[in-house]
Amino acid sequence: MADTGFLPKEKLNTLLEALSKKLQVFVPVLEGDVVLFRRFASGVTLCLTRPANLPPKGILFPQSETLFNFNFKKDPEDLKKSSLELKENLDFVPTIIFGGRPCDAQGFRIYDRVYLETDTADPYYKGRREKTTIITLTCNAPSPGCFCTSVGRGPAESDGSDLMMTEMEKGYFFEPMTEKGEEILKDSLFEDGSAYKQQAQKAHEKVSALVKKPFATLEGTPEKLLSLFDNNQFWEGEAAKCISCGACTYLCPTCYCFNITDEEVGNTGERIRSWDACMFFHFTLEASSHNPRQNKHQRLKNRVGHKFSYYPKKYNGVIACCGCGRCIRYCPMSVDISGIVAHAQGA
Amino acid sequence: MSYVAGKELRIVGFLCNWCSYGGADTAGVGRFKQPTDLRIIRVPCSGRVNPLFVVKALLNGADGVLVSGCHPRDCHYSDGNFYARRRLEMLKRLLPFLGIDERRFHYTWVSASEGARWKNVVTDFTKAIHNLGPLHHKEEKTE
Amino acid sequence: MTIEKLKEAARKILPEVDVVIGYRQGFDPLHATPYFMTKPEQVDQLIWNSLCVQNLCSYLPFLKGKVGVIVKGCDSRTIVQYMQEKLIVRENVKVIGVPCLRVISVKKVLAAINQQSVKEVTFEGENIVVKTPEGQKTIPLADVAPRKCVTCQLATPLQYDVLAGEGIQSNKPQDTFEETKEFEKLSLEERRAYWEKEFDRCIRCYACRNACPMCICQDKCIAESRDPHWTSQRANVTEKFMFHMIHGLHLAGRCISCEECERVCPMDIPVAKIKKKISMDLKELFGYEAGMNPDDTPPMYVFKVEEATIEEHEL
Amino acid sequence: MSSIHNPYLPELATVIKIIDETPNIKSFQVVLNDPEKMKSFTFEPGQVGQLSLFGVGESTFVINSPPTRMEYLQFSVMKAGEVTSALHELAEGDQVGVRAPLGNWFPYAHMKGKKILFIGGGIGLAPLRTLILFMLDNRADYGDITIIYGARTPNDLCYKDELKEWEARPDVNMILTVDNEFPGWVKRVGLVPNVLKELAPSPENTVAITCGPPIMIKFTLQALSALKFDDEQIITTLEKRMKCGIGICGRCNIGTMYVCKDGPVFSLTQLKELPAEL
Repeated sequence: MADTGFLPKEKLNTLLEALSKKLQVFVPVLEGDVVLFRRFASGVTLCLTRPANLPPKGILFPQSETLFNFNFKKDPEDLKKSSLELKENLDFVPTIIFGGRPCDAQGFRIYDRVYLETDTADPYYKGRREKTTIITLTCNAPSPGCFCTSVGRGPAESDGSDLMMTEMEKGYFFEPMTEKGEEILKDSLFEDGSAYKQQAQKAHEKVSALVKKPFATLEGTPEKLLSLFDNNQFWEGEAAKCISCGACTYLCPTCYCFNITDEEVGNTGERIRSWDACMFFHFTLEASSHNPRQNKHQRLKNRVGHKFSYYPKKYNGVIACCGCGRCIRYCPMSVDISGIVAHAQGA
Repeated sequence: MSYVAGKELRIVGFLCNWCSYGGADTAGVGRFKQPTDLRIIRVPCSGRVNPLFVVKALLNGADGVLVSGCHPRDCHYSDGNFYARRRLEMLKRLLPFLGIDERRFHYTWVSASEGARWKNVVTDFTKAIHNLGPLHHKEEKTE
Repeated sequence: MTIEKLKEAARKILPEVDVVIGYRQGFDPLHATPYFMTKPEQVDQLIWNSLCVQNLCSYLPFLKGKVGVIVKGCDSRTIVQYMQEKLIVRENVKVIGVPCLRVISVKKVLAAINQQSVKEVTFEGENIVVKTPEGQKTIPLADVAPRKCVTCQLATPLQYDVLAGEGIQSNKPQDTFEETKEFEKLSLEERRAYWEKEFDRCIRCYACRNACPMCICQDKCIAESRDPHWTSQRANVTEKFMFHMIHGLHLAGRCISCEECERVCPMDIPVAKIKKKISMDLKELFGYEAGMNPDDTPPMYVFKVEEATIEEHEL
Repeated sequence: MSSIHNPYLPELATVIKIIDETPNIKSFQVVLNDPEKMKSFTFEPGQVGQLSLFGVGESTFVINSPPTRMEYLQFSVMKAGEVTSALHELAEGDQVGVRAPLGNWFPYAHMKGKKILFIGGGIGLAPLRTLILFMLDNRADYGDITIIYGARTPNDLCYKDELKEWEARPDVNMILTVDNEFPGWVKRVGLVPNVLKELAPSPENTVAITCGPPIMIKFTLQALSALKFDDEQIITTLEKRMKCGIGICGRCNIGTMYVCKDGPVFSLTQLKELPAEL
């Protein structure tokens, strides 16, 4: 078995056709003016020229999913009595996420610590995660707003990817990171890639150097942010232009918060888990109408704090931001989280 | 069974308490033969009908929606139906823009004494909806 | 120069108000961002150019005290509508009007440069010149103007306390709702399919709602409420469709066509198209345009006993 | 059903008894439908559970019956929002779901041999009740037990029968108070923190455990500190909007701590280390 592989550009579609016969393959496609992940099928045109607007997180953590169905059954003997039945569905389909960026894959690593590496692992995420192979494409240019190298990552950072590909002039150089990745490389379509290894490495370094560096280091930042917790003036200033929508969180590859709600029609219904955002007023609103984060600056503070302070404090210094820049790029008001962190460092 | 041949369709009717609901009652008392596809929701006044009621019904399984209130100038609350008329007219124009046939939504005025008129409204609207057929809803998954 | 006049106006107003809202350079040269100035020295960073797209009035209902705000012609309809709905105390708002012939659509510029990162932006006459790692591109401003600028009639704001510059006349044709009428030529099935495809992308981030100057009850929105239970949290087209209907219909007669909803959509859903259609019908039926006159009553709040434009519908 | 443990899947349970505690608080005694699971169910005093009403949703409540009395699990519910209002409509025999136990518990092992001071307000007596009953069932392990409990009016006092029992016990010092004068009320009148100040219990070898409405907790903590209680001697339980109950969904955090999983029980020392976001 080869350590690395090479696939001529014209064979990419053949590979995806072959893979999609065995499992479901998600690829980035252009729709309207946005790139998002859709099921691969014949005739689908890939868009690999820029990172997707919407990261592939929804494939492992759907925007909404049924946790279980419930069913009240009337007792035919005594209609006043009913019994209740719950049904969960934990069968998941083997999946490939193809053509996400390294930052997208790292998003799942942020999830893993919370959803898997705990005594109460999330069976839905776990089920999908285990059956999913992630093939990422390294970046060949930074996108507006991205800053991955400042959060300890990079345009070719392999953490989270099973197989990583780098665009070369005539094809793609593939490097496996895990057994799942090696499995894919076994396909006879792949040529030996060893000749391209150095070239790919050089390309990675070149792009790395181009990525914006809003701050030099994050050492001490988690503590610094905590020390600013009560500084309302700072946070009100940073949040003044924020409109408290959920664009930043829903486009974020690392944001993993959710809501649980019940829906019922007649005697049946389901418990649904859906994306939720700490930027929304109702997120922490209690039944008593008390809200610990009733102002938008408190909510923005939580978002920044979670990524750059609470999570790293809990998980060995790992920053819960992959630097993909989507929250900056697509923010209606151009709120810049990297700028906020930089301001906090200097405050 | 529907009065109109074929499978019964789902039609929702929002009827004002003072006129149209009475009109439907009069039609019933008069033993007029009427199709049974209509499910009536009694509202205090046609002015109570939020256009979103109609949208919600059409998006969630209704094949047609009928709103009926007191004739203009006859509103129990003097002007509820005047407001309704403006709102519902706006809605009637918006629906086809979204790809929903405007004939699936009808608003009209029926007084409490107009049992025969009510019968005609229901019959004609039901026929119209049957001509259009069911408003197809694709099976949707949450994922 | 308009910018010097704006700075002068901001400096002059600052002592009378708690904050002046303007624009400054955003995270890259293509993005301007709202700028909340409380100190005179901050005024130096104020900018004014075609990148200043956001409707800054949207912040006003949520701010206490006295506020100064920089307002373009299109945005000034927001002020009018707020006055009409008593959502602001006009005396507490110092409106710095700025004459404007056109802004740009950042999305359109990005599409024109293949979504590359931007190194530098300059304006040369009626063109925007964008420098990217791949080179330089000169794009006529008219090609990347948002929809609202194409038929803009408000080069000078309707409301202002200070005008930064001379009042100017619009040089654009009247809006004849061409796009709306064109869309209505499609078959019902095509229209339905169009919206289902567009709404399918919706991630329910509510950016459209929160950026909307008229969506003032966004924290209590029925799109998220359980009681009343208008929508579920299911991420299917029906629910998304419903949300956009809620947004559209709640704005009938109130939408001032700033098109912020569409500008901010991270999924590029043409949500303003629905509002545009409603605006067209309001104009046809009631001869009404929202946000033009503070003393108007929105057409949904009034009626005529005999409606000349509404005919009885026959079955 | 799959073999993977699904922490989101509630155990089905039946409401066997409903007690009207106050005009807006009801207690629900619940048993798991699976007798084996009920038999093997264990928890620690202070742990919480998610009570499900299918079709409406879930809400978090402390299991306020003690682990020493396992005939049923009791939850007390104040009518406030969607789920609690629907729970109030339940009848005996109705089906609910239970996800429990969740969260941490009172560090009772460290309280052995000490004097215990309970300070509760309104529905805030619920989490204290678990520990009170647990301690009374292991009475010899603890020193003097003092309970200061208050509510707005006498009608708003929870667990009225038990309050009488505790008042009658020689080994419990029970102080009841209501906020304002009330016809027929002959006991103390005054806000809980003020009563606490008047009584001025000694901090010596004592642990104070408090729960109640946020404003009461705030002033009680101040009063205890003024009485020279160390932060380590003060324990409280917190409440937040919760969904998952297992530290994932992200809404109940105070800084790094998730109230559902790392809490709800915190010492004042721990609380002071957290950002002030209550």
